Amino acid sequence: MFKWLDPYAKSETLYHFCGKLLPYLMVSALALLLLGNIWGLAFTPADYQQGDSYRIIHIHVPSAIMSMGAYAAMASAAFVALVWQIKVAHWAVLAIAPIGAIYTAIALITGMAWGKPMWGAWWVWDARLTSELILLFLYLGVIALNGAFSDRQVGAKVSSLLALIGVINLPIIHFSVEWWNTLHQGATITKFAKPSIDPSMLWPLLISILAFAVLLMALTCLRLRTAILVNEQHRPWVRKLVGG
Amino acid sequence: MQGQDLSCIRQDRVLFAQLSLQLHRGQLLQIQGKNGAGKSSLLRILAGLAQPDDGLLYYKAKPLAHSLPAYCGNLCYIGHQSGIHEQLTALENLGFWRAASGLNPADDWALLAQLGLAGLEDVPCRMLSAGQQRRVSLARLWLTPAVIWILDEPFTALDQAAIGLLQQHMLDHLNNGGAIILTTHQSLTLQFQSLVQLELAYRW
Amino acid sequence: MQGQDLSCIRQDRVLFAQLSLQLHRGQLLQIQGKNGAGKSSLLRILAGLAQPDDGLLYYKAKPLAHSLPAYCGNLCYIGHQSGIHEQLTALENLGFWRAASGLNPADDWALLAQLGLAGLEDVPCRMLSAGQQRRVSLARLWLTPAVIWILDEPFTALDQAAIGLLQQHMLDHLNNGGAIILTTHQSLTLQFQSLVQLELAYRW
Amino acid sequence: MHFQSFSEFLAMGGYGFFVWLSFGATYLLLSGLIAASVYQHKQFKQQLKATIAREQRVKQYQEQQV
Amino acid sequence: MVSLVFLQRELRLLARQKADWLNPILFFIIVLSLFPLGVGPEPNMLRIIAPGVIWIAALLSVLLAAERLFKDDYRNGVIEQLVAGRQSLLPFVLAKTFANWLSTGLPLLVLSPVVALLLGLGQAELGAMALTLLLGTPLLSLLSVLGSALTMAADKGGILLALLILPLYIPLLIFASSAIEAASMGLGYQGQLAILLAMLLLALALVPMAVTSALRINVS
Amino acid sequence: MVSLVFLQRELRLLARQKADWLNPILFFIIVLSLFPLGVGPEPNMLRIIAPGVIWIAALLSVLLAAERLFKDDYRNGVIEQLVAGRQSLLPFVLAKTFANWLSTGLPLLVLSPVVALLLGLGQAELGAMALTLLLGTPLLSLLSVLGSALTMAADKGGILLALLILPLYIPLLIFASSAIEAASMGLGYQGQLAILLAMLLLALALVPMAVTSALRINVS
Ligand code: HEM
Ligand SMILES: Nc1ncnc2c1ncn2[C@@H]1O[C@H](COP(=O)(O)OP(=O)(O)OP(=O)(O)O)[C@@H](O)[C@H]1O
Ligand SMILES: Nc1ncnc2c1ncn2[C@@H]1O[C@H](COP(=O)(O)OP(=O)(O)OP(=O)(O)O)[C@@H](O)[C@H]1O
Ligand SMILES: [Mg+2]
Ligand SMILES: [Mg+2]
Repeated sequence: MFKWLDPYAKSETLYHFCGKLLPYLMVSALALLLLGNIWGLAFTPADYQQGDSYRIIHIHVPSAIMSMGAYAAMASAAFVALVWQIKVAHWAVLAIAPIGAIYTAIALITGMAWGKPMWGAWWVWDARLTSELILLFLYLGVIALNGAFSDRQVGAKVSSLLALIGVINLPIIHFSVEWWNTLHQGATITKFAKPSIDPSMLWPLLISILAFAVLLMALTCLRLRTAILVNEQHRPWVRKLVGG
Repeated sequence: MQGQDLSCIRQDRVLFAQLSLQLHRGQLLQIQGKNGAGKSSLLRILAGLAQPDDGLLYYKAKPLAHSLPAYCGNLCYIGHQSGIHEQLTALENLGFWRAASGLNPADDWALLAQLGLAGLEDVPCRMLSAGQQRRVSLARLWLTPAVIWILDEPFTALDQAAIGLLQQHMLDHLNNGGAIILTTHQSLTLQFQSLVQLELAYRW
Repeated sequence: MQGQDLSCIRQDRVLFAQLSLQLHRGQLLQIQGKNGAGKSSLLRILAGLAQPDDGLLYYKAKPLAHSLPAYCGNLCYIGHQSGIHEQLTALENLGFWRAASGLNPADDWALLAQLGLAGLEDVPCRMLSAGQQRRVSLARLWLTPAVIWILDEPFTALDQAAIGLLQQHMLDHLNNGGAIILTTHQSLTLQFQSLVQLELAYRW
Repeated sequence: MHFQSFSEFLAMGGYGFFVWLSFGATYLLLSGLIAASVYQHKQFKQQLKATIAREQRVKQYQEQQV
Repeated sequence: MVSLVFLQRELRLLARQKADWLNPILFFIIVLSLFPLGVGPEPNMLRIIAPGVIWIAALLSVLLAAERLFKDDYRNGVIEQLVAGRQSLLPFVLAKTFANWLSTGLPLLVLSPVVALLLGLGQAELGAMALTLLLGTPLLSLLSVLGSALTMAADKGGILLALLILPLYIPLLIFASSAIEAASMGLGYQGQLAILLAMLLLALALVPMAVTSALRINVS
Repeated sequence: MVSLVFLQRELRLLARQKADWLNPILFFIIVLSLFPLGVGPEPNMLRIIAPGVIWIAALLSVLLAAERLFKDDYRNGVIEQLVAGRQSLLPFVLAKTFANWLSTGLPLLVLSPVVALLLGLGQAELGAMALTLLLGTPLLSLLSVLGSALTMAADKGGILLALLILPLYIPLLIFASSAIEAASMGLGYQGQLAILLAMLLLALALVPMAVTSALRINVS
């Protein structure tokens, strides 16, 4: 597998590869997002229980799921970085962390905005909500830890280590609904066998989830490019690229 | 041991590039250079504490990555920092180092007396003067069976007597087939036959 | 300034007793002694950082207790520690010292360049090498209008060029009617006319 | 189209505030993130360009001195 | 003026150590969120313990931030230098205190609406909380600067500081939380506020002097 | 064995810095006594919030003590030396962890009857509290050693450490306080204890490795 990955570990190749991918990813992410959201907002029937407030699902669920997906991606990058000592992977960890933090913040905000009409309170101390809040803290911890070192290389390595350690929180978030009895909904769409949701609502939701995933990739590419430039600024190829 | 094409970049400034060096048994390698030339950085790379940005290290003709335990076991690095705990006494610090490098206990009192610390063996190190602290941390050179010594400005804060003592000990070590890499801004006063000097230029 | 019958006791050990010394304008007083002889302790007493266990200090023929503000305002003490904050840049550290001693801002860039720190003015000090940090802390000698300088091993970690520079600056200061007390284990390389040496014996 | 009129669309069956709050916040945060990322990239390139130029000036100056 | 330069230095240090003023906020929120987890999520219970909890969390976050206040400068010999120079110790202390408050007290104040939300507080309690924080956090900063100066040269770290501070802090805790409680019961709380104000003024008058002499003692 | 020598060193340091193991205890007690002051003295209320409060106080006192765990050795270059020598890092870490537990966790355990008294807990709760402390404090020590190692070379101090540890600590808090709560309602709490034990074993297996690599990274 790492025979295959190896050329991309060379930062120059990766820089150009990301550059090529970036426009496609970005455009398709935005297109999917608009499609999914407009469809979900205007062209699906209202939920018989929740009325129109359920339309928040079209950003709440994608951002919640992808906030965890981003963490998984970040942790895998951290694993690769620490085990095989690949510098680019360290930078990828740092590139993903802010994206994940923003996704988590979106999940929290939309969840709160949904919770007010549904449960009557902006915030309750329910297991899933709390663990999602912890996820936000983990992201912020990774970012803060990286910022705490004046030596960039050390900061990157230490925050990768922290990202890896924090993985144990992911199963806690996902299974929190089953382990504790809570207000929050159980798995509706992630039950693969038989989604317990109406297909007319499911499609725009799936598109939105896809949009968040592609956007995650696009932003990672973009931020990784910056990170590569920052860390390799003394290399001749960067100097030539930037031009002086 | 050998280093090839080493280079080190700190704060986006190239300190040295394509630097190659060799060290044999019985050899004393003195690294010279202005303040900030990159001497300490080089020593840290050689001690395995930092990674070179480019280039490879070899130990007994094998890349260091493959012979790391053997290399580290044979190495004694003393840097700008003392490596002694301020709350512990000289004796306790030595005992700790002895244990940490897996040595058997021996007569530390005699060693400390030899280093001019008689009567101060059981005083917490923070109550010692700058030069006395330095002596305690250098005492490790008398303990260690390591072949390669890497010393970063060992003469700092020492008085003339102590400098002479240390140089004599270094001479003995070289004669016993050891190898030493060191930096210093003071000139060596004893005669070392196999002295090799390496000048690092201060690059901006 | 003058000290009479000073004595200092640390850990129930008499470091020195009945020590008297005098310092006039234009004079360089070098305090010598083995490691642990009590040089640093003496300097701290002279700088007013510690109290002598016995004896009195006089400044301009008045006991120090009466002329403390005048004395402290005229004093520049640089000890074993650097007195610079590791997170701040060289420039910011200088600016801070300037303000702390009530001086007007001036061209620190030129000063730092003169000290061989060109290009490193705005790098946090912890990223500087040992000798470069020392240079930053010694830069205060170029700022201060103080007459009496008390320097504890100022040459530590400096390379030959920097030592020469510092000695030249000390010479200028003496010629301008300043007075210096210093300790060092390295011998002075420049010719100081009014050099007075005081030997502290290592007592046990 | 599920809604009869635009104002009904805005009202979201009485949940307008919450729905638009969440969508608004989402788009705000996302566009902020994208903009910041793009800006950082551009800004770093510019900064590096300036550094390179400065280094060359220093080099030129040093050559003149020699 | 001199004081301004010192303040500038502290602010610069804060800006350098970028997230230094962000971390206390995060810590504050995390500690607050520990309580619902540990105590149980019933809103009623939370509302009752809220005043105490808020003030305990505030104390701890200020305390943690204060620990290193003088440590670095002490180790580097900066304070030794200032003591040797003598004149500029007081502005230095004032600058430290003010910077400490800016980076820990002020954020808590800004944060209070969020806290009210998390613990389910109403309008009145929020107002009382903000007012007590406004008066109490400077006092807290003063106290922690004092503790930090006292323990500067000690070998032991934060815990000793905490021990020194906590007894001094108890009156603050009592009056502040009783003000919030009074507000939640719809009563007036001017009395408590006046006492807080008096304590603050007293501390402002006494603490800086105590701190300078603590520094001086610690150096020699 | 090597490990023993390291442990001996740590213990000697503890003995030297005499009050170092006393301070966390005092801190623990003081924080606990802040609650009746801040929250109000009704016994019922206190008994309800007791489980959470005990565990939060335990966390904070362990956390405060952990901050300086590696700082001194890092600054003196001891850890640099150990990393250069390579072989003896793991025993060093184990000794640190064990000494940390001895000086902070164990005292809390010994103290639990006093706490029960302070907060008006009954026999059953006391038993549950002691058991959870027995299982939980080693875990807490492991976590704080980890945090301390991660932030060793960082410019910022205690608050960053707290920020990193607290998220990892939350599961412990939840299960431990729910065990005490179950005990107070006369229910069994073997389930919670089993989970705590599992977490402890997991941490024992993973944390020392993570700590050694964190130390190694921090030095370079
Ligand atoms: C601040 C409040 C909230 C937070 C932090 C939050 C968090 C989350 C998270 C993390 C997930 C993903 C779980 C997973 O994939 O395993 C999720 C899914 C979901 N949430 Fe929320 N949520 C909140 C409020 C709400 C509210 C109020 C509702 C509706 C009444 C809701 C409905 C859903 C639904 C339907 C899913 C999809 C479940 C699935 O298919 O797995 N959430 N939420
Ligand atoms: N921790 C660090 N992080 C970033 N840059 C550093 C660091 N330490 C040193 N540098 C930079 O690397 C350069 C070389 O430093 P080094 O310590 O190797 O010099 P040196 O030759 O040992 O000098 P000295 O004689 O003063 O000890 C310095 O100019 C400094 O700017
Ligand atoms: N903080 C202290 N507390 C107690 N005793 C001390 C302290 N510092 C030094 N001493 C003792 O005082 C003696 C003199 O120390 P001092 O630092 O004055 O020596 P010095 O002459 O400066 O030596 P060096 O050349 O090594 O710097 C030492 O032998 C030491 O045992
Ligand atoms: Mg050096
Ligand atoms: Mg001395």
